[in-house]
Amino acid sequence: MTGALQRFLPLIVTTAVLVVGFLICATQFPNFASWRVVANLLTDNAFLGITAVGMTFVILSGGIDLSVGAVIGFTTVLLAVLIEHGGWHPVPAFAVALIAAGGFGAAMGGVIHVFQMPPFIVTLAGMFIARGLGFVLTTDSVPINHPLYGELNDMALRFDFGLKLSLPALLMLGVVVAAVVLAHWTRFGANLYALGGNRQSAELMGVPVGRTTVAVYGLSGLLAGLAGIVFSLYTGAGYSLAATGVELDTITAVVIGGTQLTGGYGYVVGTFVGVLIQGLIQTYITFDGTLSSWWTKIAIGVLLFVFILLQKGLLVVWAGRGGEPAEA
Amino acid sequence: MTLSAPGPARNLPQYGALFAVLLANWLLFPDFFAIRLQDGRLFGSLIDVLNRGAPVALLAIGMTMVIATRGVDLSVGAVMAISGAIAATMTGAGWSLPAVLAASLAAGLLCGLWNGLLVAVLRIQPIIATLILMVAGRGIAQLVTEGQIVTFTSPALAFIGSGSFLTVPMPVVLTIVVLAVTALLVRATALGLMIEAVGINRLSSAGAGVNTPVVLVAVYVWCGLCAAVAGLIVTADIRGADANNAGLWLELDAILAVVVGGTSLLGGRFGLVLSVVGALIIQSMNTGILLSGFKPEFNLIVKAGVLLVVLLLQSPTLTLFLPRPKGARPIGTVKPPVAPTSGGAKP
Amino acid sequence: MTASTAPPSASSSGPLLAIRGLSKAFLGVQALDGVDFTLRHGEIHALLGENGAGKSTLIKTLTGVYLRDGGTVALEGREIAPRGVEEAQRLHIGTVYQEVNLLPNLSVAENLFLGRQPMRWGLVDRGAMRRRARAVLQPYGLSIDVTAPLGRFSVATQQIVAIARAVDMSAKVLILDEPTASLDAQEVAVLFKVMRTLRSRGIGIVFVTHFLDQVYEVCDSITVLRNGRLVGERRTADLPRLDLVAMMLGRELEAAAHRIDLGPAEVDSRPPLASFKGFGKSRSVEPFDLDIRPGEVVALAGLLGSGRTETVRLVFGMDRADRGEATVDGQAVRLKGPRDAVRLGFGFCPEDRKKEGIVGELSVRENIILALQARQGWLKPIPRHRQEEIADRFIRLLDIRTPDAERPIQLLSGGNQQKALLARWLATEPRLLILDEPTRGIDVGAHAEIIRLIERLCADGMALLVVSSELEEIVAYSRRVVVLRDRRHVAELRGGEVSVERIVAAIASETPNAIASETPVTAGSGAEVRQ
Amino acid sequence: ADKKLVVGFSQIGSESGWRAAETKTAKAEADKRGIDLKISDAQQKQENQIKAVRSFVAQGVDAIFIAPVVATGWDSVLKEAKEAKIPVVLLDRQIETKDQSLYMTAVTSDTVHEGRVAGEWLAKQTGGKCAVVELQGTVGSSPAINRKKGFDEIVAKNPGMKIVRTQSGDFTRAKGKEVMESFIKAENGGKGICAVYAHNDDMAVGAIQAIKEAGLKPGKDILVVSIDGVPDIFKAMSEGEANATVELTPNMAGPAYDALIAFKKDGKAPPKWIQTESALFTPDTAKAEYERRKDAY
Ligand SMILES: Nc1ncnc2c1ncn2[C@@H]1O[C@H](COP(=O)(O)OP(=O)(O)OP(=O)(O)O)[C@@H](O)[C@H]1O
Ligand SMILES: Nc1ncnc2c1ncn2[C@@H]1O[C@H](COP(=O)(O)OP(=O)(O)OP(=O)(O)O)[C@@H](O)[C@H]1O
Ligand SMILES: [Mg+2]
Ligand SMILES: [Mg+2]
Repeated sequence: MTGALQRFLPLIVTTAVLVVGFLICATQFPNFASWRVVANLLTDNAFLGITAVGMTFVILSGGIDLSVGAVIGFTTVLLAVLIEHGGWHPVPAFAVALIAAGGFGAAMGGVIHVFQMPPFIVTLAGMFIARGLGFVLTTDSVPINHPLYGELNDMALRFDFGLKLSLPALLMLGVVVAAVVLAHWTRFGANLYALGGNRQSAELMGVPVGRTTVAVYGLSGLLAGLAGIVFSLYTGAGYSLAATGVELDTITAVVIGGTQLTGGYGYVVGTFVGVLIQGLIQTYITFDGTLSSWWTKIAIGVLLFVFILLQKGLLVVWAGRGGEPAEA
Repeated sequence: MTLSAPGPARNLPQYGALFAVLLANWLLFPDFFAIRLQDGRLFGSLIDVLNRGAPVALLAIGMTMVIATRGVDLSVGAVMAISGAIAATMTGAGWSLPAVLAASLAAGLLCGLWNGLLVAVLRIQPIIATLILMVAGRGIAQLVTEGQIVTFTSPALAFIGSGSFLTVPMPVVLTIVVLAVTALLVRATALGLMIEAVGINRLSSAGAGVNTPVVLVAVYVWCGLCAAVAGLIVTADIRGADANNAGLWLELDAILAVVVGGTSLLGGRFGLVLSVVGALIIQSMNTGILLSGFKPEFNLIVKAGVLLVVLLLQSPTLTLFLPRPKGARPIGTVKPPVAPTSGGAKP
Repeated sequence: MTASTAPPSASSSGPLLAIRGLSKAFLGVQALDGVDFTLRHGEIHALLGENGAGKSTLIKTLTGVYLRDGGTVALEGREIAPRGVEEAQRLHIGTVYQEVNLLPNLSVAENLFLGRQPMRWGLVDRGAMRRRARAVLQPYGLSIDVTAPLGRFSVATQQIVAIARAVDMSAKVLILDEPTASLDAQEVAVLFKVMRTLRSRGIGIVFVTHFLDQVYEVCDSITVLRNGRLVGERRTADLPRLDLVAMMLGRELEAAAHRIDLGPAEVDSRPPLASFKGFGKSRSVEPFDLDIRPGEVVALAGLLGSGRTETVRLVFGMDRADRGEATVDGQAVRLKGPRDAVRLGFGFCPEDRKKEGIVGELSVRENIILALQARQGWLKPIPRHRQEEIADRFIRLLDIRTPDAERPIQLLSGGNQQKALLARWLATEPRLLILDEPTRGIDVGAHAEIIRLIERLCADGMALLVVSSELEEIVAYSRRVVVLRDRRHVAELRGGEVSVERIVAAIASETPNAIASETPVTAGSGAEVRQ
Repeated sequence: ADKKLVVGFSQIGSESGWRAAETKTAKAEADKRGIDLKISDAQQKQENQIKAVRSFVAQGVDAIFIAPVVATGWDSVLKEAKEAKIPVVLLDRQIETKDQSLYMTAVTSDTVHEGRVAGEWLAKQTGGKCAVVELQGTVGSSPAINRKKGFDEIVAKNPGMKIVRTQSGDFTRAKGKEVMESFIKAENGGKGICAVYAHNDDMAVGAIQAIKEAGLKPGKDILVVSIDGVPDIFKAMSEGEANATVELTPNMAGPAYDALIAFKKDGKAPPKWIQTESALFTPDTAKAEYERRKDAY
């Protein structure tokens, strides 16, 4: 086996799992194998994908960001309040939202670095704060009626063979591509992997630990802000309870995508595939349509387990070893 | 292997924070410390803090050891729901209390075993391994209750939630018992040492002959049991099993309690009593918010603010400013102070 | 291997680096106490001292890893106070810290160029990085797949990569903290060649080692520390070896390492304690036969990557053998993991003490009793006073330098950590003790003591299986040497045959330069990969 | 119709007994009418609901029912359904939209009105003089907002009525109990409280326990009024521990099916709003109501 195959094995396995899963669904349901379902997968999971890219960076650097769902919710509220109550044009509102979200993330990164506090806790507090700020702005769900929203929603890239990519889907694809470049062709990307590999060694090798930490949480916040914009486009509203629990969904996507929660190993593209796998699970359950609320939960859990097992199993079979590096 | 890590200075932030929060509650609400006897049971805000803090404290006890092995258990809330659902349903079906308790605890044990096996044998990362049960477990609980709040009338089971023993509310009594048993289990044996060793360096521990899989499975099983007890208390308290809401998001509170108690999420040294103190800090904060009459919109912000202050007090960087012998931070150490030596050296 | 920026002007007459009155205290330990140190242009300067003398602390304080409590540092006459490694690197000070401090998850090339990747159009030029990485490693005779993750390579290879990185970055000062600890003679020779080249270009080199031969081979001057204080600075030529040892230890070292009398030759006729037949693992070590008798020391010799570590890991069950069988006391046994081995009375000090040996935040006491406790099971805790007794006994026996037994082991100096690990296994009174590079980073005094200890234990019937890159050491205490090459046992020398020359001959008999072809086991062909 | 009608139902989740009953009734009513019901459970998340609706569109169902978790944010997905010519019916909650043609009809109660009914009852019962503590639903959820709004309207009309404390009990029993415990302590051992108004029955049941444990008599020392009409509150009322509840019927789907079938048969569009009754129940009928309901749940 060549080095390349070896290195990208987790990625290949994850993708194979997605394809197999899709094929299984397609044989089960008549309307499943359609461009519409594919386009839905991309559009419906766009905000999740964008957030998950940020989460991937954070996790690669050895951290975690539990605040993303709350930041999405806060962003939608901020946009709604600015546009509807404040009469702003959406474009400057977008800018303000991105700056606020990015700044919020960076601030958390700063606290994590300066006070040497565990990211889990700092971002958990960040989650409370972002949700709380959303509540303080308004607890109502506020519809956004600006005409630009309608126009943006109608924007789509149509292909002759029937695929229609909406703006959110395109944004997500763009973010994924940019993220791949950032991860593998910039010093920042290398520093991230270094930090996740071993913080202490990275420091001894001269990696600017503080700057990188602040930047990565800032980036995660920024992407959560972008996801918030996408979410507000997607729903045409701002709501302080929007996107609850998204942090766990994104973490799951990142991990399914083959990134190690301990940091240092993983790929952005894997996360993208992970998001699609999750979307696939949901689509499957909806197409099935017979599951009660509780069986839905059980099915999600079981499918998650099956996917993880499948991944581990394939890694063992193909690589002939226990899927190393196994978690620390 | 210490129950709480060495050095009195280390415990100061926790006890100090608890004291400060209680004091703030008292300032907001002068009757805070008033306690009277009501139907043979202590009654007062302070008792509420203990009583309402019991489930999180119980979760925190189990969670502490899981975290000490460098893991985390997100499924505790769901396990609470399962054990509660089983207890209420079986009681409703006329089973005797011992059978009900045995079945609920067995369910917790099984859940813990499942988590432990995923982590120790299949080597799935703890967050994800337990996330599976976090999602599916609540489904299982709802499956048991069929989505309804299953109520019961058995005074025997209700006693666990709202009865009292020597005027002390049962949840508090149970928490103390579980804490004592757990402390005995890890302190009177070498288990505590093994847990810490595995958490700090699993490879080294295995190399030294420590049975790492068994240690890992054991902590998850114990955590599952603690969650089952917490689930029983919550169910007994409201005389019904609310599978959808019982223990919802309590896993986060439990993790928070452990961290506020000073145990590092990176594994290693742990302090059981301090985790319980952490749970009490969180609960006094919640009770304080309820008593204060703040608008509920502000709950989260107030909570986050207080938490950040409490955690900052423990930050290795801030302890720099406390008068103490000159010390050095081992480079790159991100853990909260594990030993009084890690002072921090950088400006 | 070109220095990245202009070499220092040879004209400057003052010292390159002048450290005056440097102090650093940790809680309970005055690690440095007003130390002076002077490094001149084009000089290789040995920094010597016992374990825990403060060498590593001096280096870390100098490069800004630790904040100093007092003292000044001047580089070419200008005062400097780097606040971090990054800043030190910008001042053209390149450092190899004591433990290999690279990143196992990054590729070799990324490790070499982290923070200074070649750029093109604002992006990292991965192609150029790969090419330059190969060029940088070339002087060391290392032609490995630079795109493979570093963690796949042996500790020795990682060490060379760390050295190459530091050398490539240090236009003015190069600091090497025990770089040769796990290198064999051949790599050491290569390293010295590189160091001499740098010296000729006016670069100053600080070199920490416990191998006195190496000091006399390359160093121009010597500074000795003891207990955080400066003992003195001498020209190498003016300082006889015995005086140097006395300076380091503060006392005379009685009779240096001698040839141990391992008793009569009929050792061989005793029934083996442990015996391995056709033992091996696919893709790791070729099947081998090995008998170990009570009271004997079997050494494994070979170049790095020859499979010594992997052999002993199989014997201890750290890796599971997939072929062959093992018998202990004539009984077939299964080695499914270290626990089985520990139960059989085996002990194992691994090569990578940081990753697989110490449990960093636990105290020295807990680290020492860990294996004993694990063998007893968790239900039978060793009483606290027994633990303290055991710990204190070994702290004294092995002269572990620590303020007390309750100190977290990660705060000990490297050599003292190694001793504590040895203590962990000695406390279990093992029947077979496996040591992978046991004297790595241990000072001369302790070295002699450890060898004496080994001798005594063997006299009591303990068997030893040792991997060491120091052939003199092997020859000193072992009567049977198994030579490995390319993960295969190629020769076994016994009794009178054991000598440095014979070992070298056996190692070199076929492929003289084995490391040149070291490839990660699991990566197979070293194919070029784009990430 | 020869072919079975296929209806996709995007349900919020099963966060309460009432919600589970709604799902159960929807299934039962579908069976009665020979309709193939596909249910997608959104686990309380709007994004999941939107995904489900789009999935239903992709599947080509005959109609889509939505029990919207929030009022806003449905326009674009409903537009998609409209383009695919699939009629949409909203269940139990209204949405905010500019374009009323996006859905066929809404079968809901009026949650603001529910709050009003509860408030009016209390005002009448206490002669417009009462210190009320309020147990709110989940912060930001629309029933919580509306039930507060309706109640507040009545409070504003009665100068003698005052909300002395209000906190969120998250619609759950456990939180309802915890919050009530602290209210009692904060209001002088409960002596300062004349009534508790809970945004749902579950919280009221929790509050009743808290009142009892504080040595007071729920229903007498402190009046209990709440909304939903789940069996347990009728049981409490029959035991004299609760005073009033405003019913929210779990049978939302029944009328929706009927409207849909009528529409499919002869294209007759139903009215835009099919309002369900918000009837007030008091202890006198509690026992009978409990018996009638306990199987529907
Ligand atoms: N981060 C730290 N915190 C506390 N004490 C420390 C720390 N680092 C080193 N020490 C102590 O400082 C003293 C000097 O240690 P140092 O690592 O400099 O020794 P060394 O000369 O490099 O020894 P060796 O040859 O074993 O590597 C030792 O007593 C050690 O225990
Ligand atoms: N766990 C592992 N995973 C992958 N490759 C490994 C592992 N352990 C060792 N190797 C590789 O196996 C080869 C043999 O290494 P080994 O450590 O056994 O050699 P050695 O003779 O002990 O040399 P050294 O002096 O470098 O330790 C090396 O190329 C090393 O990179
Ligand atoms: Mg050192
Ligand atoms: Mg080796």
